[in-house]
Amino acid sequence: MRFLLDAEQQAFAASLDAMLTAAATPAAVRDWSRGAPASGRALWRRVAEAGVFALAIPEAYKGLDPRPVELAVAFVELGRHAVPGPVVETVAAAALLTALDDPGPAERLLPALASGDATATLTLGPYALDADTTDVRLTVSGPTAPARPSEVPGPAAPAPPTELRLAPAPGAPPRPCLDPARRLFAPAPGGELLATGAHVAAASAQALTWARLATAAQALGVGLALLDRTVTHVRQRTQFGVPVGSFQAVKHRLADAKIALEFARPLLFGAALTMTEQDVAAAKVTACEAAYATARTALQLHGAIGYTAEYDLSLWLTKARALRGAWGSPAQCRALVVGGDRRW
Amino acid sequence: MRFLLDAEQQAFAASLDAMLTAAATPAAVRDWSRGAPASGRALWRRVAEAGVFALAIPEAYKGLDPRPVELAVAFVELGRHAVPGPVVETVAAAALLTALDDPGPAERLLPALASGDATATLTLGPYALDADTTDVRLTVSGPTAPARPSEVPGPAAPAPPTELRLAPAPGAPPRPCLDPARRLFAPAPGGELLATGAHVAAASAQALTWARLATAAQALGVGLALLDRTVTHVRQRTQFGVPVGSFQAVKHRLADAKIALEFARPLLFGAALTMTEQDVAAAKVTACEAAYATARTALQLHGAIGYTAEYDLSLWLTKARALRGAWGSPAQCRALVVGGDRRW
Amino acid sequence: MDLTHSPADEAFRAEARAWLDAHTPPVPLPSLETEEGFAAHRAWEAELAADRWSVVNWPTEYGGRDCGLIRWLLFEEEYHAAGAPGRVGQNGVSLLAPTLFEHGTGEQRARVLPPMATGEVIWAQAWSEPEAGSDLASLRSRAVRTAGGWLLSGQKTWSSRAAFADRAFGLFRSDPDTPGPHQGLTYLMFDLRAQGVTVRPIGRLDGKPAFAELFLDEVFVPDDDVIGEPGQGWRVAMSTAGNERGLTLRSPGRFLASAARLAGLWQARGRPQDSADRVADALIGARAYQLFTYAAAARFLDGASTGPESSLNKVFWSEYDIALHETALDLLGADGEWADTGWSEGYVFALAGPIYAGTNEIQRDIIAERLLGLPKGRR
Amino acid sequence: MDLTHSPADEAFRAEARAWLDAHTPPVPLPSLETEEGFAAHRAWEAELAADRWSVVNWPTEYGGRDCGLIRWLLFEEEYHAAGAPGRVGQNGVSLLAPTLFEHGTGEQRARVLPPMATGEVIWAQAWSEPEAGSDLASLRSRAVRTAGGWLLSGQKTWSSRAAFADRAFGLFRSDPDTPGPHQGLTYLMFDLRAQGVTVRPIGRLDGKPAFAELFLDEVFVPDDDVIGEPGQGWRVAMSTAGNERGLTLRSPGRFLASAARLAGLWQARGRPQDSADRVADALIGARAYQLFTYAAAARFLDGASTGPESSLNKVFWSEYDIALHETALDLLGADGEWADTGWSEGYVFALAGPIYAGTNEIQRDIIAERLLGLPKGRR
Repeated sequence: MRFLLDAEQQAFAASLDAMLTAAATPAAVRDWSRGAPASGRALWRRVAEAGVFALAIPEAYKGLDPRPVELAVAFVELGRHAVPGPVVETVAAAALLTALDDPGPAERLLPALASGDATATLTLGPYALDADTTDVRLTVSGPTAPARPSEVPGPAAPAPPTELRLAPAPGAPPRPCLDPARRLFAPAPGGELLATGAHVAAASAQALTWARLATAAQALGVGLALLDRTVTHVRQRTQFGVPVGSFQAVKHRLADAKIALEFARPLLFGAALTMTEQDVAAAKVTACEAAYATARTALQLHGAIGYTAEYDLSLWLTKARALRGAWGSPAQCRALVVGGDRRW
Repeated sequence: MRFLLDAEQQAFAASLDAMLTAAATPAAVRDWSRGAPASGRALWRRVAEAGVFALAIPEAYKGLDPRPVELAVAFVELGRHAVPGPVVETVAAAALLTALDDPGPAERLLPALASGDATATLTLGPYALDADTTDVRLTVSGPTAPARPSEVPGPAAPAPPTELRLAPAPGAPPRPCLDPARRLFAPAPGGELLATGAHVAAASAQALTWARLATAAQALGVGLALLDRTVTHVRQRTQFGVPVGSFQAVKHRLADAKIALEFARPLLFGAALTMTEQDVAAAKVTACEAAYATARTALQLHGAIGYTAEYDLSLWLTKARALRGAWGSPAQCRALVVGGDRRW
Repeated sequence: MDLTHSPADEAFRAEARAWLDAHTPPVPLPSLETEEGFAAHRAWEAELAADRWSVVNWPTEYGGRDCGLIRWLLFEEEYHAAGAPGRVGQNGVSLLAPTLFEHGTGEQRARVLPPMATGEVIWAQAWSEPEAGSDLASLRSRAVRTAGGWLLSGQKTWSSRAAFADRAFGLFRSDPDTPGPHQGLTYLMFDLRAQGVTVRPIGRLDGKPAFAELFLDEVFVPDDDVIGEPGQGWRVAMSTAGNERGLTLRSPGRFLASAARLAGLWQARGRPQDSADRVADALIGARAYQLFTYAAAARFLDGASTGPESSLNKVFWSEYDIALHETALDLLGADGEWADTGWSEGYVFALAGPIYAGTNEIQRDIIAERLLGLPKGRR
Repeated sequence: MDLTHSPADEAFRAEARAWLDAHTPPVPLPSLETEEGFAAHRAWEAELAADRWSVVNWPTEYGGRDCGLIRWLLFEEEYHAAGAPGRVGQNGVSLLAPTLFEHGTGEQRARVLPPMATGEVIWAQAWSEPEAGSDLASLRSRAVRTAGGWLLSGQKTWSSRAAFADRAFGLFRSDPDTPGPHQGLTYLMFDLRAQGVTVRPIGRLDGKPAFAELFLDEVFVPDDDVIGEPGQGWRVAMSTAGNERGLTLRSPGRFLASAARLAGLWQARGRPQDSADRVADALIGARAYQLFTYAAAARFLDGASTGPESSLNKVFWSEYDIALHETALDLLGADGEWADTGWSEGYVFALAGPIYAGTNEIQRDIIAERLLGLPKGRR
């Protein structure tokens, strides 16, 4: 047992970090938010070329075979740089298509996701992220997880069959969100039927697990960026003649943020190694709570400047809040942990 | 509307405070804890002579008529000085006896409670406090609150009748408690039947409300004492060449304790004025949570000395924990607040 | 000690409720942090003022009802329970007006207050500067003596409402050679459309221009618009901090109404048990804040100044407000992401609470040092 | 990166589990903070030692199995999962022994370690003094040179286990004339039953004598019982703070077992929804601490020192432990009041966590200054 990233994984993180640092992601996020996706798509292609989406896709479909640890490494960097777009959704879509019994949809759609030629969104819940600018819009209707013995009620009505469709473009503009980079649409009904039946529900459960893992990693990256930026700020900003960062109350809030993030990190990589529903849920809730708590601290310690949309900190602040609820609320994730049979 | 204690009420608090300060209550608490109640009973008599228990008892039974605001004033002081014994239970017993349809038990028992000649304990739940040294041991069995429409199930079995008994002395010694001054006994079965029927359930609900009010007041007093003692300590104790109280982290923890206690206080007196189940539950949970949070802060800021039984701080620390659960857990009290129909 | 309102107070409350029932817009106005919403809220102020409901605690000669603190609290309870619009004139009414009542001249009051009461003139505050946030004493913007008045130059920031407001008030350094940083400051009012004023709106987290930067380049202000003595601005500004302003920055009515709405949302979402405790705490906190304020009002009416106790109040409501809105967003689930709901607008607004009007870190220092008597540290 | 244990490690784990299944007392021993319980726990140490399970990570020559850090972690997981007794020898094993391995002489190791491993000699620590709690550098107890050794005088306090232990170790000021407070200190071992030593047991919150005050009056200590060079005690004491001690103060196995028991209690109490989140957080926190420790162990095996990262660890486990036990007491309801249950004993023990081994305030200062690079303030 050696629970540490190896040199290759660390180098992968460093290369993504360097690439994204050079790419001026904040401008791309702002473009994306106002519906001008060109700069974001250019960034997307570079992320894809670095192999990020291929980490969720089997070699048979031009991927690098599913490698959750490396995917988590990559998504920490995507979060750290606030990369916009349906990054989690594309991974979730890939996981879903890979897990179907019928390889047809995967053969047709996955190579373009691996290469970055196409982006994807996936709707298991109430909305479709970035549906207008995305190439592949997948919608699952009906039960999205295989029934568990304990959940089967006695004489209940049979559930409708689970269907996977390639949805049409949305008919209405997105509704504004607290994180302006998240462009949420009501899912458009109908579209081509790609698959149906119990295997779609099972594949959706797989997709959910991958989505949560990627979200946890992204949230950890968001939290780390917020902490870094706040540490830099309080070292520079002076009040009452001294750096704000020399006040003990400031120090202790940042120390608490550091603790929360550093204990979320091993949960993330542990979950990437086991990929059990329970481990992933634990990582998701912990990373997201740590990121959100760090956002609250970052806002407070920046003061008014942090409260402005024009200051780049806002890109991470609003994302931290949104990721907390995306792909499973804290309460849902905690319920999976206490409800599970397995103990660590 | 004038939501402030008047001069007479303030003078009452000050006189109790002066009397209890002079009485060296910590020694009485320690005696009480080891089963030597003489000093505690002497203290009890002085508290009773000041009229404290008479504030829960009608004039017809030699009391001063029920005056919840003054009672709350008094119990803040009892908490501040960690007065031992079944103070809350005696009030609850008085409220119960007063509320029975049959005045017989009240006529028989209340005058001695008002004068301090007798102490009482009341068991509505799993234990009887101070049952060995107490003169009047009341035990209610069966449902302890009148059924509410929403709680009446369809075809359920009829509940057993509610019975009020004068219980015999306990047959076994008390089991040790985290707060050593709380001497808890398993209630002894049997004893003289004092009353039975629906009015006993209704009277028990009244008793519960009075018990919660008194506990809330006592907890507020405990919290105030903990804050005072901790402020004194951190002003005197030096580390790294300066008073511990000059560290910003220390200041902010104490500021938070002050805020919590000062916002619990108006809830207490508001509840004393309305005596609704919901207001009293809100005061109980808030005062107890504030006192317990203050205890945690007090312990941390005292350091190791605060962790010792021989240092008097421990008398309040352990009481803060015990009161939090006594006469209704935080979750039970909060459930009454959200479950109630009335909004403020 | 009692919580019973007099029949006259209850009659006042009933009158307010009836008026609000009849007049409150059935559909929420657009956000007051937009140009359209600002205009709509200004019109609402005029509607309030037409029936003397805009500044009920002011003297009648300036458009109020001289109703006293208790009735003001009752009015606020009714106002928020009715779901009536946010108050676009609040900066003027709660920050500038008390200063004018205490330090202004009769001429200033007669000139400034009536159009403030009607919403004809909306005021922005201009306290902060880029290098003076919590540390207000290090202000640098200057007021230089000129014939008949002063020339203001420098930069102000986080000026709330300034994107669309008419006039502003703030402190300026009129004497750079004084020994202490709190001396040599003058309290002035100025026109946001005057020559030399540039207003740059700043979007808050949701992009709405809730405040602005002000660039001032030799802006002329006549002597009539100095409040109090020149050079005494700090004292003038601080003297009203201990009055009822500490009570009236956030009225309990606002939180009582929000908590009741939260409980309604919780019911509507099927009373989820994992949120029950937080909803209970929101209900309890609103009640605690109401009763705390009643007690503070009683002390104030007895002649006590609020002083450092207002720091308890500030930390409480600002943290309470965030917790309440976080609970609401959690209850909303995926719908909590939308930016165009009352709950999300309230959430964004609440986030500013622990930062402005003296950060909560400063407030806790004040509580520790001035209420608990702990030694001043270097912080 | 992997979480798979080697077959050899799994075999070690299985051997430990089998031994523990066969030997763990079926009924909990009396509290080790009582005279009776202390003796019972000492006997348990002998039973462990008889099969070389008392100090598995020590070299075999001193009674260990030289098993390495990973197997030590596995042993701890099995140990706590089995519900085996608390470790009465922990002060010696985790604080003194690492110092002897790094700074002791061969003679000292051969003399001190084997009876430590068997529980024949139980060690107390003697760091704190009445005026030196968090501020250890202000120690005043003296070591004065005498023929063949030193005479110790002064007062130590919060000496855990000292009420019933045999020997103690600590720092003494051997040269009062040094310029800095960290200089002139000497690290010494002494006998708690030696002439001149008075032990006054101190009851912790539940009254049990978990520590003691030590009054030392010219207590003779031979030169053989100085660890490292005289005057270099601070360096000696600190040098082992960055070694695996930061990892081994609280093993993850302890919290994994406690969290599993808490989940069992929650189930037994009918899975109350209002506690579900806190139980989940206890389970998650134990897993996080386990994985954090695995990663730290891997870094340590790569040659990294733990250094200030151990402050993250300290704050985490100490706050975690309290939250876990508070949740348990809340689940127990009225039964949470009893002082004689494992949960309440664990609660009282946990309350000391944020205070001892460097208060959490100090740890947060270290995190901020040494891990985040914030400027040193006056605190």
